[in-house]
Amino acid sequence: MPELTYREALNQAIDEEMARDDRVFLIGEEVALYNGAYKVSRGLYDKYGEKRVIDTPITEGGFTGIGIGAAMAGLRPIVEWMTFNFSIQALDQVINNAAKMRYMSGGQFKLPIVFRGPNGPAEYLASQHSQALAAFYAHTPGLLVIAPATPYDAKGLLKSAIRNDNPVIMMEAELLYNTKGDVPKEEYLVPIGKADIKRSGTDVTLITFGKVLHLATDAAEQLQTEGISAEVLDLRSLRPLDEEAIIASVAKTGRCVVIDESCPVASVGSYVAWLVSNKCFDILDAQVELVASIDVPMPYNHRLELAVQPSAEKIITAVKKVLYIN
Amino acid sequence: MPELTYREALNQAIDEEMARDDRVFLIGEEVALYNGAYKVSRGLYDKYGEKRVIDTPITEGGFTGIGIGAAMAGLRPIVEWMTFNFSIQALDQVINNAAKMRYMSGGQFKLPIVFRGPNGPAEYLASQHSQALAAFYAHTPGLLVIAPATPYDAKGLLKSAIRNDNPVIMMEAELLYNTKGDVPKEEYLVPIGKADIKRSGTDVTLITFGKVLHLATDAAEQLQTEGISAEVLDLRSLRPLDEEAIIASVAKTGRCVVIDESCPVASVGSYVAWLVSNKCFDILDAQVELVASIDVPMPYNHRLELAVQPSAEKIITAVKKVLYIN
Amino acid sequence: MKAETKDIAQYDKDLLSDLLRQMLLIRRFEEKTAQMYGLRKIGGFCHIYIGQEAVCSGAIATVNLAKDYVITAYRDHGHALAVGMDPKIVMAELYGKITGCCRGKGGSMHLFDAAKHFYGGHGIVGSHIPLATGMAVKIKYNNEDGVVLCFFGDGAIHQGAFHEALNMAGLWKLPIVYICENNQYGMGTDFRRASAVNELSKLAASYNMPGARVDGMDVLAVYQSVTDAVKQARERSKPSLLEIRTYRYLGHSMSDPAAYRTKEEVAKYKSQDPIIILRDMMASAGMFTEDEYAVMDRDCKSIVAEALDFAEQSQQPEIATLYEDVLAESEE
Amino acid sequence: MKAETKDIAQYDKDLLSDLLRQMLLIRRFEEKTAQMYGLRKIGGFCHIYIGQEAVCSGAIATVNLAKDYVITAYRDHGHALAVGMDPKIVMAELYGKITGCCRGKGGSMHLFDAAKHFYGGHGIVGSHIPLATGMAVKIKYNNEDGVVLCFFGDGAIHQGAFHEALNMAGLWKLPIVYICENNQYGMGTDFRRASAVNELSKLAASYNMPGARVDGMDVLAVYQSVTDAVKQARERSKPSLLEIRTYRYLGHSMSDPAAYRTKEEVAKYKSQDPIIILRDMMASAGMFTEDEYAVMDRDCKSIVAEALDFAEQSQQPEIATLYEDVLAESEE
Ligand SMILES: Cc1ncc(C[n+]2csc(CCOP(=O)(O)OP(=O)(O)O)c2C)c(N)n1
Ligand SMILES: Cc1ncc(C[n+]2csc(CCOP(=O)(O)OP(=O)(O)O)c2C)c(N)n1
Ligand SMILES: [Mg+2]
Ligand SMILES: [Mg+2]
Repeated sequence: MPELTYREALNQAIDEEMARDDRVFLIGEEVALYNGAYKVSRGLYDKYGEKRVIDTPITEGGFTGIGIGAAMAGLRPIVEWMTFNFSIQALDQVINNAAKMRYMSGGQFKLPIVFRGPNGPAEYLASQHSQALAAFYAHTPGLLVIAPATPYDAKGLLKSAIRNDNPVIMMEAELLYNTKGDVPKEEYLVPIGKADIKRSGTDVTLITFGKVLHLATDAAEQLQTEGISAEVLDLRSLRPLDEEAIIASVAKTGRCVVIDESCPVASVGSYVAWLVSNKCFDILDAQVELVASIDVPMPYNHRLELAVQPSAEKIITAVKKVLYIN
Repeated sequence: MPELTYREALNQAIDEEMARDDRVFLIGEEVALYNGAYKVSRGLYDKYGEKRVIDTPITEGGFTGIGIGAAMAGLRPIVEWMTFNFSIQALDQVINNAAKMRYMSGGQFKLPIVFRGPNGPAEYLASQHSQALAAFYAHTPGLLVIAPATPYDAKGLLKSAIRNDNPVIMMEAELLYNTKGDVPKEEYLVPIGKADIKRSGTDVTLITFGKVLHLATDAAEQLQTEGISAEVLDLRSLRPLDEEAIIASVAKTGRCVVIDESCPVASVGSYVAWLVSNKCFDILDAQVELVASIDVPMPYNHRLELAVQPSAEKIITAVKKVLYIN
Repeated sequence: MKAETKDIAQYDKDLLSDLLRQMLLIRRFEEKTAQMYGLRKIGGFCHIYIGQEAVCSGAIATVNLAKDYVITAYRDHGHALAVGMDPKIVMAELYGKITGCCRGKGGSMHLFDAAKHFYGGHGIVGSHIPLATGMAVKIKYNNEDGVVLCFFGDGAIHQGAFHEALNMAGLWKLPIVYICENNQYGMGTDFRRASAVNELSKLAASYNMPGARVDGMDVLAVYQSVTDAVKQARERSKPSLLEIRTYRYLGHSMSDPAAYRTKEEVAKYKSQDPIIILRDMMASAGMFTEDEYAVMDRDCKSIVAEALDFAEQSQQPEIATLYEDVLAESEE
Repeated sequence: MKAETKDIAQYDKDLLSDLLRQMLLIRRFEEKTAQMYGLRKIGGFCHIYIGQEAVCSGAIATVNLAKDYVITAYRDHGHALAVGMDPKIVMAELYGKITGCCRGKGGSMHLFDAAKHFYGGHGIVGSHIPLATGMAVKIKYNNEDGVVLCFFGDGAIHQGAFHEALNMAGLWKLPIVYICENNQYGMGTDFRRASAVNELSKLAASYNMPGARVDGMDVLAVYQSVTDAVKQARERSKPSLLEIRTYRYLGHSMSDPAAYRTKEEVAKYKSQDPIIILRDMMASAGMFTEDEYAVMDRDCKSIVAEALDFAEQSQQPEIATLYEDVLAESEE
């Protein structure tokens, strides 16, 4: 199987789906001539031209709404947000229009649209540019929300998202774009709504999604050397959540740590932690722990920003806590 | 003690604080000449004039940002959002500017500003006008978030909010404005960050905030007739949360139901439910239940919209579940 | 500029009758809606269109909804009728019944008819303007012959969403007509107290598109100016902005007594009533008799009565329907 | 319009020297910043101001920061120096050190000096424009004599936030000068590809305020036009919009090779370098010698070297500081 970067996997997904369906187009800031702020759309403007790869002014609310209107009328837009930090400006469009249109029209409209871009902290970017905003989207019915952590999942989920007839929010991560992984040559799809066991284990379940998955697998490797067998469950999809897979894993291990790089209050991580606490009450051997970012805006200084976020070390500490190891 | 409506209590709070401090002013749509879309500001324009009670164009992002800039420069604005549904348009201003300004400037600025208005569903308003958006604000460090359920708390908390040097989000409710309660003639403040036991009980703790508090107390009354003693804990403040009061109550009862009218995923209610599950793991006699709105956009039809939201009946069912009563 | 009696002869009599009938139907429908709201048959926010009938009637008569699109804000009953929706399913929606156009999920502010290219019915002021612009993108993307009519109020024109969308429409030369229904108040606020400029059509200049002000009490002036703008959009893919000055006779919504306006002001506009003006012009031109008007009015009233009957008789949605229409089944 | 040599005699020599020194200091500071970024001493997004020095230097020289306010976007190093911040604490902030103006919490995009009325340093395009407008509200509320200078890029001018804010500034007659630093690119996008109109100053007309285009490579033209606009704001509480045409010599941020521009274009602007132009004009007017320039340049370089030293020597913030500065203690 060829190794691709996460960035290349996304690029292939968009390219293949644009080739497959004329109604698919890409719109956002710098996606065309500049090949994308993070080069995800490299080569697509040359291949598909300005009709289907569209640079916009810096007006997130406006071009997001334009995408939604185009989707109502039958096109299949992929809206790129340069980062999710700027998507807050478009949140009214996503929540009040994309998420509610089908419902409030009594099922008259389909909204085949994907909103995507990097979410969460990168490095030295300070508070306005380091936000992990999964909670806002996962909170909102009418949306689908996905957060692939590997090139394989990125390609397969993005292709599913583009073919889906509903608004899909796809959260990538700047620090994932250069990571590599196997991606089959043959076409495949990863279904929305299915979690994936990225590492099997028996003593504790680590539930996570997106970039911090890799911290969880790191932590699991380290724990293995201490004889602790951690299962790593990658949610991949935050809305809908794969409750079955979550419960099945915790049923096996009896212990659970949830890792979410967002701030803790009213987060996806805390919801999942409650869900496990509730559904697995009778079988849990310990409280469910949540490893989140510390509840402060993100500082610029690198040591501080690392200290704010989840780390393998923090995950290991939480695992030991639920295993009652000193 | 005089009985006042929740609306009058808010009006008094604003009036008293405007009289006390010249820097306090009210800004928003229809707050002046029209006396407020829900008449909270009745009489204030006549009393304080157009300098201090300011009607704005319908531009939530713009006037919210103007409030924040004025607060940075030393005034103490009260920004009225006609409803929280429209606050999504101003979310970028609140999250990226109000919440982060002090932190990213290394503590150089104070942000003495209150954002307030009705949150949550009223009646027959359909999906765009019926949103309970506590989660977005409670998720964001740098803010304070309060949600008074009674006229007493409304007045006391709003006065505290206006005097606070940080951005405070205050969620009221259209269906609360006409409710009545005792409000002392003498000046008083209700501190931000303190929960309140609205009803003592021993068998189960009902934790809630805002409008649905009244459903919880109704449910508690009904449960009493069946010999079940429910304690009702009103959070009042969602950020910071009064963890101490939460834990103390559950320590007493050993059982907990959380009621939040928001959608369930990544909500304040689910966070509190996880918090209790985690902190009280050793003393809980049952899983923590969450009574939320059903995870769909809000329908217009009244029967349907009632069916979507929490009810005394749903709370009673949840209580019986955690008490293992059939 | 008011269309004079001498102009009226230029118009086809059927067109004139259709415009008159359209306005009258909306008037009678809205009168009944207001009455039923008073009887608590309808709840929530309910924004009555009486006084503004000439705007949606004159504008929508210029387009072909097989290929064109119409979208508006929450004051949408008139537009729903003008695109040809059955008054029955509109009234049933106001009643929240399962037979309503949105199965009781949308209500007064959210009327939709996808098949008739009526794309709402939107509650967040200004937010639907980018949507409309996206529909124009679709038309251009597919090399279609269509245009979009995007209606909004004087209150919406300062929203960032308006400006962001118009800049892209001007930049990309999209086939769309932006129609500001300036009824002179955004809720209780005189538009002059919300706008740095008094001529809202001036805002077009920032977006390299023509802007014009139109008398919205004169359905023929509306018809004419929208015809011209639609032609520009259809034939040359040129967007434009029309400020149509109009007036709502009632309060902002059913709960607003509209104390912020003088009796004289309301009376002044009622004296320019768009229905009476057209009727009288047609009568003076000998195109229409008192009797014909009486028949037309009786027809409209009976259509509304049937709509009401239908709404009354219809069923409430089953509780289980609340779980439906959240997501579409995807095909593959 | 370019200030001619004959004009220069009208200006005070000290003012001219100050402007020159200011621009030169920024140039040297930015050169060093870029170099340190290359050495990974500075990380993240770092937007260099080289080429645009005349804009912030000429504009900020017109105000009195005891009563006036300055606010800008993320390309803010020049403004920070121009308001008189110590280059040491600016460089220390870029290094993320505890001695930086924001204790290492803000970094390159978020420089602030509350005492000097420099209110940032903001990273969300367009979002600080309402904040600036709120500062003008405060000035008017308190009947103060101040004005606000609000800087932003050509990329920000289409944001809804800009339009919403300017409408209120025009409506309420606020003492503010909106300064669009049109360096002709928003990241990789030529402003003509993002704007329906090519003259951005035209947008002022929608908000009942004057708009003008200014040559931003000529510090005296900037100084003059901002002086006039500030006077309007201060004396008559009239807002205005200036589009100052300028150019950035480097890429958008340190990670952008700027392949979207031709060498010729860059060379053309470098040949109009604002520092060289002013220096040469002063020299031809006999106000300044080569030697004096050499001394000035040496001074600037040594100030920057000291700043660098200071930043290098300063401590990282303690981990515990991450919990600080989230909320203010309230007084009562
Ligand atoms: C973003 C937003 N802010 C506030 C409101 C509340 N609101 C509903 S209608 C209205 C007035 C709108 O006036 P205008 O655009 O002139 O339309 P008209 O009612 O006159 O038809 C307001 C403020 C809203 N629905 N959306
Ligand atoms: C709302 C928002 N969208 C996108 C970005 C990413 N971004 C940062 S700078 C920039 C270009 C801005 O150009 P301009 O306003 O001309 O300023 P300049 O960089 O030329 O000084 C973009 C798109 C952002 N910071 N904020
Ligand atoms: Mg209006
Ligand atoms: Mg620029």
